[in-house]
This record gives sequence, structure tokens and C-alpha cells, in this order.
Amino acid sequence: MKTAVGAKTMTLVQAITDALDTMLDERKEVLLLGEDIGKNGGVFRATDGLQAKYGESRVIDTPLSEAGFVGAGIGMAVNGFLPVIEIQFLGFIYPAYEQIMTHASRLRMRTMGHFTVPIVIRAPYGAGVRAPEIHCDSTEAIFTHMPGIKVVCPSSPYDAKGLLIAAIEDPDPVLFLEPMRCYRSAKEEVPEGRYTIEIGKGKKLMEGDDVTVITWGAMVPEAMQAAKKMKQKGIQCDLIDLRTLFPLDKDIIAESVQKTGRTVIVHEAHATGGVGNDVLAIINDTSFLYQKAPVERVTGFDSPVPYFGFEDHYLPTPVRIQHSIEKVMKF
Amino acid sequence: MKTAVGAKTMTLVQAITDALDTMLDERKEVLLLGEDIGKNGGVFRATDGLQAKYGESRVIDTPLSEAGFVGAGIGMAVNGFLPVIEIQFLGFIYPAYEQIMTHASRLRMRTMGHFTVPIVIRAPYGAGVRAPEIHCDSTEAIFTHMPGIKVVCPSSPYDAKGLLIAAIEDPDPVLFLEPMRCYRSAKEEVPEGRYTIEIGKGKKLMEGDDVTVITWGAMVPEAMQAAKKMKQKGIQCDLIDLRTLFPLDKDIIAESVQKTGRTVIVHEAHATGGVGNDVLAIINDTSFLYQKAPVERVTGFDSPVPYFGFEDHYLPTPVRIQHSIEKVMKF
Amino acid sequence: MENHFPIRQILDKNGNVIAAEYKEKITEKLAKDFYRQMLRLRIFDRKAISLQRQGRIGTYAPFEGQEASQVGSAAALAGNDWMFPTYRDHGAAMSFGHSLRNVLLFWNGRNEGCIPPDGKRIFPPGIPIATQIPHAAGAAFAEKKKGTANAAIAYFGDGATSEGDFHEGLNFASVFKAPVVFFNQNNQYAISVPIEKQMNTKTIAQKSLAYGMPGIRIDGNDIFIVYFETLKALERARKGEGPSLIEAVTWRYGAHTTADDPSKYRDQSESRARRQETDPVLRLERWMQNQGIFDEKWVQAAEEEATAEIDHAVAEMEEFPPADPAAIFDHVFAEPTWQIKQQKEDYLKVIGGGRE
Amino acid sequence: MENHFPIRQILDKNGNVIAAEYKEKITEKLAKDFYRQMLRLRIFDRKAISLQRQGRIGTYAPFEGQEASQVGSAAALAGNDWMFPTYRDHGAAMSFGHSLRNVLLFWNGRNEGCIPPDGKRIFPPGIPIATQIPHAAGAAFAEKKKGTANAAIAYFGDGATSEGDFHEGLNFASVFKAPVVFFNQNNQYAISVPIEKQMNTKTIAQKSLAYGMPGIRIDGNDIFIVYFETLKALERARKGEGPSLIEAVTWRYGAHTTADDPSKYRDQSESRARRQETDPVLRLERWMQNQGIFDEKWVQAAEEEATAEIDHAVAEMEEFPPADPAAIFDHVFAEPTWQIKQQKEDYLKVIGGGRE
Ligand SMILES: Cc1ncc(C[n+]2csc(CCOP(=O)(O)OP(=O)(O)O)c2C)c(N)n1
Ligand SMILES: Cc1ncc(C[n+]2csc(CCOP(=O)(O)OP(=O)(O)O)c2C)c(N)n1
Ligand SMILES: [Mg+2]
Ligand SMILES: [Mg+2]
Repeated sequence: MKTAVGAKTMTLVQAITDALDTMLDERKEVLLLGEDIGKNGGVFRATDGLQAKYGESRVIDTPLSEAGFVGAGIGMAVNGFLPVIEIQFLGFIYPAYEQIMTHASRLRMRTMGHFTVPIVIRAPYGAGVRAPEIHCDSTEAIFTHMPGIKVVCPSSPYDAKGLLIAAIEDPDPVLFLEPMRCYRSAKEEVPEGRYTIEIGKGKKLMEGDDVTVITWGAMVPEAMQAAKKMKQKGIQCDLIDLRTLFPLDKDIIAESVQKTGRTVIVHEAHATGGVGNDVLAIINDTSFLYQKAPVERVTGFDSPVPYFGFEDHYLPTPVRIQHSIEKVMKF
Repeated sequence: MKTAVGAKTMTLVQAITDALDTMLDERKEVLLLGEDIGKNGGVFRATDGLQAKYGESRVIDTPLSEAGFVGAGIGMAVNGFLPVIEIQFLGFIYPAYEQIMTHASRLRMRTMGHFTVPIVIRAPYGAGVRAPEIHCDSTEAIFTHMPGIKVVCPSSPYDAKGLLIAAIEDPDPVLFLEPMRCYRSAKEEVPEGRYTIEIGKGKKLMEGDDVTVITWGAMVPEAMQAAKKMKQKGIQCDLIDLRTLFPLDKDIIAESVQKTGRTVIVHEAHATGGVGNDVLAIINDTSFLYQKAPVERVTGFDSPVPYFGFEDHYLPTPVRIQHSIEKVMKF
Repeated sequence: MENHFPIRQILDKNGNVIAAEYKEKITEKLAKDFYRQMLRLRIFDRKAISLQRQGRIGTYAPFEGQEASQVGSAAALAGNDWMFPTYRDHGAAMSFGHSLRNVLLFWNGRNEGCIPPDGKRIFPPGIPIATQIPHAAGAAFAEKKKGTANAAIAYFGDGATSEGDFHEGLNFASVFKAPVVFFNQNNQYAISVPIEKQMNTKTIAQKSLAYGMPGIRIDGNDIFIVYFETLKALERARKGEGPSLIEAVTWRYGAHTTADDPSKYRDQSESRARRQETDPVLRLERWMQNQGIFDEKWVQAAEEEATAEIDHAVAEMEEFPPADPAAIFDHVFAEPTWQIKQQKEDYLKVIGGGRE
Repeated sequence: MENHFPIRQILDKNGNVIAAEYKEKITEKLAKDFYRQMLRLRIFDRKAISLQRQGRIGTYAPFEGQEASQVGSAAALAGNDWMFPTYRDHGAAMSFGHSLRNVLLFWNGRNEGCIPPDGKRIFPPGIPIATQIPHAAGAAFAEKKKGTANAAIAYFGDGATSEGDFHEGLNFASVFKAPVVFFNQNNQYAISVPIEKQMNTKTIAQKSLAYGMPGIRIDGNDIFIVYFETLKALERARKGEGPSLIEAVTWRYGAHTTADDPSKYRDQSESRARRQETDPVLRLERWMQNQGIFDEKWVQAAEEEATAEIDHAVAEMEEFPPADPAAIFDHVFAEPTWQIKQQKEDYLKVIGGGRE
């Protein structure tokens, strides 16, 4: 295991590129598959320069066919490779849903470990960048409900690189969600070379005794902003970035809720069936007697993600989050 | 609106056939699409005799292509028909997931009501009949999270017919889940002719003050058995069959939980991301102060539905349900 | 296979009619109408790009270079036919009668932009690639069931042929002899992926053989062949003879969308050369010149007329009332469910007079 | 198209070799080996049906009638090749070396049945139609990347050609010249749906034209053409020339599965007639008879040997330890997540010594 030597300041999308570069370099079984990831470097430039560096045999532009290349990726993974597949936007993963649902996630179980599928599927997700419809979905919950696949969602450059490397090294399929709204919105020091962050562990971004605020991905900056505003009003938030959506970090949730007794969950996906409800279930199962107020969920609405002219109305905002924090405080 | 005149004793699958027959007769826009639904009458005989009665132009065998015929069904629905589409088993709906997710459920919103998709997608679901793998999925949650489609799941012949007719008459897409384990397991009086049951309304199957038991579909008989056992032990269950999974019947849940303060939710889908968590969220939102114990969930495990040699271990049983009822009672 | 599916033309690149049987059919009126429409679309397209650059609309997908394919095919439709365009086919949609204002609203993130004019059966642009193809098959099959002579046209690109929905849609239509024309614009790129990496066949037309339907490969920059072949395919459809596949070979000069930088993946000199040699507007101009009917003044007037129309549409788009958040809640179902009602109520309460 | 893709044979239905170039290649040894294998599979298939009737295994998909397609194609594989069968291709899998016990376990609802013998690269049977086709393309592409001469074979039915995954898998393989053979058994029905309602083409072989790959239509009940054409296709693959499509025209005599009643949708007399005329085992028998090498005693011995092997496998299947619930939890991930650990613990506690 190499140790990181230097460090560079980079954006989240650059950290992704760096992680891919690191792993292409470290393990010859790693290869990239997807639409426009070669010369074009991906529509978000996440694979920029990698085909030039590693060649067309490692960084492979596929036909426009998500079921085809995810299915073929499964075959390659079973046969010794570690494919990292880019889905151009999460909203275009649905044609591959069957391959993921009935094969990638089940093959280990079906064959009791004889065949396994160590693939990573990367997908930018979320609204807020004025993209056309279907480009803005946040449908992580249709994967967290699918046994046999892990779902990861970093919100910072440092976490993105460490988690992506962990995902590539994970012996099981991982869906790796990238908040496109955070791709270039902030920079951070990121170590050079290989390092990993454990899948399944959340991170405390702010410590506070009054209310637990739980979120992930593109909603982290929104929640942070709300938490800072509340601090000015004397309310201290315990702010958690979950980072992994399956398996959720039960301990960090329970520890915080047992401290504060009040919880606000923030996600941009629809309320019904959202991952927020899994957090709620953990609170129910672990911290029932500690709860001082019903949990508040600040989420996208139970409507399709609207066209971008309406998206600012659709997405949770710091104001909506503050309202909910105040509500649980007042209960 | 015709009024039902006579009544017949029938099984759930016969009630489905009867509903289809009634609507094919009442409305010429209704047509059936699917694999093997013609001469063969469907692999469960749900469309038995209907092609002979209404002809090949109304009861249409399609090529083996779920995305194709769901997609075409959307086109037909937009153009004036009321397609009722049979998916052979819920586990084979995934190839059509994109069509349902990005089109059937969104078209009304996308066009602000200009184009609409009044289709019904019928699918047998669930384990417990010793069927091969993928034939046993219970993945309702990947649809309840999808805004723009309703999800219905009857457990009795009477409800099945009334709800299917309501689904066909509904101006929006409806996923209609049929518990194959209940297809022929019981008979009931079913009125002749057209009648409807309101989508979105649950049903109380047993009244009791001690504990609320909430379930649907194929788990209804299991929960009923557990509730009867508990009655012998002096514990009175308030047993609810939800019947519709989106939109959930908030009122029946709140009313019952506010009475008993204790809840057990039973479903055969995986725990994480299951519809049980939506029930939990409703309890959190409406009945926090009434809760005397954490909610118990008795569900399928967070593993792919296993091969049928293991399915009896996988599925919730009356014993597991009783355990959970005792647990919430003892809390 | 390339020999079985040669690229057919009526007008060669110098503007000469090389298919004698069409000489009569190509009237001055038809030519001028086509020319005016292509000009109008080209002006629109450039305007839209500049609106995007100025931040007045969102990401935009230009179609310059593909005007002959879009105008020629749309012109072949009858008023009651169905159109299923993609994000790049608003050229076809506008020439079929879609409102310019609504097209601009669509690109400005407004659902209102998906609503076609009364009576016009234009589907909202298909964003998930190839998914509109089964819809067109179904809508056409519905027309057949109703016993009308209406047909449907589905637009899609070269890249779209790789998706399962392309295959399933064509198979469905062929089995049920649905009256639909599958109109492929092979602009030879799917974003950055050239056709050689998209498929192992040299033509898209030959894929028709997998469905037992007629397939033809045409010069998509020759508006006459586009028009007459689409007309033929529609006639077959109306007569109950089933679907057809048309491959119109063309080229987009510009970026995939305004978010794309084509210099990353292809030599821009090729687009420049094509503008000189195979441009659809220029080709028609050459024919008109050959006929001695090309009139600069008429062109100028047509340009001015189009510009005025487009400017008017831009103004309408910009004066359009701001997005009403109620729209998020009011069109999910015919009747909102309790979740949606409650979410609407809560949200309107939070934003009070307006959104922060 | 039918003329372009005639059904090729080596052996006609009377057991005469009609393709002279193969006379030398068809040896007694080869014929006897094929005969023995087909016999063994037929006995297995009938046994499995009777096991299902007796409730000793679950729903079963019989392949009787398709033995030549399955044995002939599997025989062409090399030991290190990959096989991607469907639920109807355990004939092929067993003749490629899969364990009979495990095949029976699979049909008895045991995941253990999906595990191939050591070193054998046999995928578990594909249940969702056509989904194994892209896997085969990918596994084959991986072999190419590794620089081996290994190839893959994907089995699928006529109905499977309608699914998007068929199209996407063939396109992927053709673009990357993956060493894979797409082996279609056209038994002319997808459950109850006859091929005329499945597609508008008369052949499946012609669908190869959509991918620029060689396609051939063969008599799937003629084991020699199956064997030699699969061998050819595999050779092409090994040489880096890419994938091929083989359509083996055949027929299943029985039900789709033991849960199906074919008399609902087709006249059973056709199956009876086919048994007399085009049966794959009978055809080979006729050839052997023509050669004067058919020996009733040898057949009887082969039958007895197969029966003993199968009875042994049935006994092994029935003696197999009962399903251990731990398996539900232990193979979801390499390391169980906390949910699974907790669920396992809770469940084992509830069932205590055993399940009620
Ligand atoms: C299912 C899906 N996958 C990916 C995308 C992203 N995407 C948008 S356009 C495009 C290329 C389409 O190429 P082509 O079909 O040739 O049409 P063109 O853009 O050239 O008109 C891609 C990959 C998408 N919209 N839908
Ligand atoms: C995606 C999917 N849809 C439906 C089914 C149900 N089903 C099982 S076999 C079958 C017919 C398959 O026909 P074909 O491909 O011709 O193969 P055959 O059974 O004739 O060998 C169907 C519809 C399935 N297994 N998967
Ligand atoms: Mg293109
Ligand atoms: Mg078949």
C-alpha cells in the first residue's frame, strides 16, 4: 500500500480524475468504459487526458448503449478486469437498470461467491446546474434498495478520491454518485497517490449539541450554510455528511441523535421512498427513547424533477432547512 | 356507472380476468398487451378466454420486449387508448424501467397536462410459490419512489377486481401488483359487472386496541395468522391491509397508531428502502407523541430474493411476526 | 452492404438534378418554400446559440447543417400526423408548426415549451436516447387501430441506433405493420463518438434488414431526396404497408450542444470544408441559380421576415411570466395526492411572498 | 432474405451426408460420441420431467428435440472457453462438463446448482431473457484483452432476439471484435408466441447484417452442421475476426416448462410428426445405419450407462444437505454489512433450533 507523499489543491472532478489516474497506474486490470470518455475526456472532463496517457485499450469509448456496456462490463469483471463505468448522467442509467438489478448485484449470491462483479459505476447526479430534464435526477434510493450493491456519494474532493479508490478496490459492485453541482464549486487539498476512505462511514462536519442535521452530496453545502445561520441564532448543529448511502453509517447517526434528540434530514431526492427514510428507520431502531421531536425531512418534492426553470423551487434551500431546524427545536 | 347485479365466488386471478373482461366490454379504448396473453391466456391464465372473446385486435400478444411494448403502450395511451399491459413477472419489468421512469410517470408533468399516459401495468409479484429466481421479486419500492405513477396491490379477489377497474379508469399510470401466492389460495364473493374501490384507501381487517399491524398483498394472510395467534394470547391487533402503496393511506395509519401506540409493519421486500419506511415516516410525521414503542419491521432481508430452496427462510412468517408483536408489546 | 445501400441523391452537390424522374416535380414554388424554411431555421439556430452565450437561455443543441433533413422530412407530413423529435429536431418541429416561443421556452427550462400548438401532434423532445422510438411505433399503431390514414415520424441520430429501444421499437412496428417512418439523421457523430466506433456497419439503412422493412440511404443535405423519400415512406405507411427506415446522411457543423467543445474530438476544418461543398442551403441556392430563379432581394426579404419572427419569439419568451412553483405540484397527477398537496402548501408557506 | 440464408445441412433427414466436403470429417468415433451424448441428455431431460411431476424438483424447462443444437455447439468449444447458457441450455452445459447433480440442484431451487465444476467457465443459466448476451460479449472482450485464444458462446432463443440486450450485446461485440459466437436456437416459439408474431423477418440469421457480422442459418437438428459451423465461428473468433451469429432452426417437442400447457397454443400433432421426420437422434441413427455401424447393443449399453449416471446424480441431489439459511446472508457481499449481520443474527435466533 503506497503512502501519499505530496498534496495538490483540486476540485471534486479533478479528484475523480486523479483517483482514476492513480488506479489505472496501479492496477492493470482497471479499465474505463463509457460514452465520450476517450478523446473528449467525458462530458464533465472527469477522464480528461486519461486515454492519451493509458491508451484506447484501457480507456474505452463505447457505443451509446448503457445496458450493453454495463452488461459487457459485468462479463469483463467476471473475467478478471476491474471496469469503472461512466454513466453520463444518473438519469441515463435506467436502460441498464435490469443489468444492475438482476446481474451485477446478484451474481455473488447466485453463485455463492463463485462469480463476482467488482465493477464501479460512476454517475454525476442532481439538479441545480440548469441542465435539461432527466439530467438532474437523484435516484439513489432505487439502488440502495437493491441488495448486493453499495452506493457511495462524496461531497468533497478529498473524500471523492479516497472513496473512489476504495470503490475500485471493493470486491463488490459500487454505484458511485458524483454531485455535479459540487464538481467545480470548491477546491481542497488532496494527497497524491493512493489512499482510501472506508465505505460505510459518515463524517462529522460540525459539532453541536442541539440538533442533528444529516445529509450528503450536493446538499452538504446547503446544510452547512443553514447550520452556520443557526449558529448565529445560538443553535448548534451536529452536521453529518453520510458519504455512503448503502450501507449507512448507523453508529454516527445513533451517536448524534442520542446526543441531540432532534434530527433534520436533508436530501434532494423525492420524500417518498427517499434514503432519508432509511435514516429514520435507524433512528427508530436505535434511538427511540432519545427522540425529543419528530424527525424533519427536507427533501425534493414527490414530483418529477422539474425543468430547470423551476429547479430552484424544487431543491431544498438553506431557508427550508432552517425552517425545519427551528421546527424541531420548538417542538 | 353500472351497478353490480349478481355475484360469483372466485379466486383472485379470476377476479382479475373478470375485471379485464368487464372493462374490455365497457370501453372500446381498453386493450391488453403482453407476452403470451392471447391464446395462452397468460402464464397465470389471467387473460384466459379474453382473446377468443374480444379478438386479436383487443388482446394482443407482443414480441418479447418489455421496453418495446411498454414504450409502444405509452404511445398508444397518448393517442387515445387505455392499454393494460401484462408484465409476466415483476422481476421482468426492469428492461422497461426507463420507459416507466422517464416517460410514463413524467409525461403529464413535462407537458403540464397536455399529454397523459392512462396505462395500467399489471405484474404478478412475490416469492413463496417455488418459482425460479427473478420470478419472485417484490420491488414495489422502486416505483413508489417514482413520482407520477400510482402503485396498487390488492390481497383479495373483491379488492382485486374493484381496484383494477379503478386503475384502468384512472387518468394516470398505475402499477398493479398481483400477489401470485394469493392467485388461487382463497375464494370470495365478487360482484358481477363494474364496481370500483378507491385507490389510496387501506382496509381494516381486524380491530384491536393493542398493536397496529400494517401489511399488504401476499403478507396479509401471514399477518392475519399471526394476529389470530396473538388474539389467543390476549393481544388484540388492529390489522391494516394498505391495498395501495402510493399514495399510502395516511389517515388509516395515523388513526390506528394513535389508538394503539405500537406498530408492526410486515412486507416481503427488503428492509432497506422498503415501503415500510414510508409507513414509518407517516407515523413519525403524524403520531410521534402517541408512540409507546419503536416500530418493528418484519421484512425480507437485505439480500437478493434467494432461490426457492431458501425462500421459506427469506419470507416473513407468522412466527417472525408474532415475535415482533410481542417485542413491541413488551417494550 | 454499402453497395446495396448507396447514398441516393436527386440534387448533386453542384445543384444539378441527377434523377430525371423528379425534374417535373421540383417546382420553383417548392424550392422557394424549402429555401425559406431552411433559412429561417438557420437564423433561429444561430440566434439560439447567441442567446445561450448571453445567458438568456440554457444549454442548447444546434442543428445547423441538418436543415435539409429536418425541413424536407417535416414537409412530407400531413397535418394530423405525429412527430416524435429529439433535442436536435426542433428544426423539424418548427417547420411542422411548433411555436418558436415554446421551443425557446423549452431551452430555457420551462415545461411550457413542451406544449405544441393546438391540434399539432408534436411530442416533447426525446432526451433519453432512442426512447421516443417505441412511442412513435405505439402512436402509429393506435392510428392504424382507429382506421385513420395518419402516420408518425420518429427522429433519431446515429448514436441512437445502439440503444435497445431503437431495436425494440423497430421490431414492434414491423410486427404490427404500424404506419411509422423511422427517420435517422446520421450526422456521423454521437457527441464525440464517430460512427465507426458506434457500429460495425458502414450504413444504418442496412439495419432495416433485421426487421424486414424497407430501408434507404439518402443524402440528408439534399432536401429533395429527403422530401420525396419521406413522402414515399409515409404513403406506404398510410396504405397499411408498414414502417420504413430512412438514413439521411448529414453533418452538424457546430458543437453537440453549447456545453460541448468539438475541437476536443474532431478536426474543425472538416466542418468548414463541408460548408463549402455539401451545405444544404447552398446546394438549393445552386439549383435555383442554375434555374435562373435565385433572387438576392427575395432572399434578403425572407431573411428579414425570419429575423423579425424570431426576434418576436425571443421577446415573447423573455416576457413570459416567471416560473410558477405551483406547476411543480399541479401536474404530477390529474388529482394531486396528499403528499403533493401538503408539500405545496408547506413550500408556499416557506417562500411566503417569494423565494429568497 | 430467406434465399440469402437457406437452412444449411450436412445430414439430410434420411441420414445422408449431402455436403461431400464433410464425408471425411465425419468419423465413426465422432458420430458415436455425439449419439451417446444426445442419448444421455434425452434420458436426463425425461427423468427431470418425471422428477418434477413427483414433486422432487421444481419447475423444469425441457429441451428434448434440441439435443443436436446443444451437443454439437458445446462439442465445438475448447476447455477454457466461456459458456453463457439460458434456462433451456443445461443440455449444452452438461455436455460441456457441468455436473448433473448441480444442474438438478439448480432446478430444485438451490444456488449451489449455479456453481460449475472447477475450471469450467459456465455462467449460471440466464433467466431474464437476453441479458446474458452482453455478458458473453464482455467476457469474450476480456479474453481478447488478455491476448488468449479463448472464446465465448452465448445461447439464446428466437424470442430473445426481440429484447434490447440482444441488440446491444451483438453491437458491442461487433464494434470490439470480441471473440464470441451468438448461438441462437430458433425453436420457433417463445412460450406460446410463434416466430411470425415475434418478428417480421423470416430468418434470424439475417439480423447479423445489422451488425456487420457473419450470419448463417443451419438445421439445428443436424448435429454435424451444428458442430462444424460452430467450430468455424469459434475459429474466426480465435483469430481475431470477431463475433458471428448462428441460427440453428429446431423445435422443442414438449412444454415450455413443466408449468406450461402447449396444447393451449399449438397443435401437438406437429411435434409428433417432427419426432418421426426430423428428430436429431433419429437422424444420426439413420446415418449410422446407412454406414452399417449402428449397433443396438452398443446403444443399450450407452443407455444403461447414462441411466446409471443420472440416477446417481438424482441420488446425490436428494442426499444434498438441506438449505442452510446462512447462505442467504453470507454471499450478498464479500463482507456482510451490518444490516445483513443483524438480520442473520435475529433470524437464527427466531428459528432457534429450526424453522417452524
Ligand atoms: C440514454 C441516454 N444516454 C446518454 C445520453 C447523453 N447523450 C445525449 S445526446 C448523445 C449523443 C447522441 O448521438 P446521436 O444519436 O448520434 O444524435 P445527435 O446528437 O448526433 O443528433 C448522448 C450520448 C442520453 N441523452 N440518453
Ligand atoms: C425479460 C424477461 N421477460 C419475460 C420472461 C419470461 N419468459 C421466460 S422464457 C420466455 C420465452 C423465451 O423464448 P425464446 O427466447 O424463444 O427461448 P425458448 O424458451 O424458446 O428456448 C419468456 C417470455 C423472462 N424470463 N425474461
Ligand atoms: Mg449523431
Ligand atoms: Mg424459442
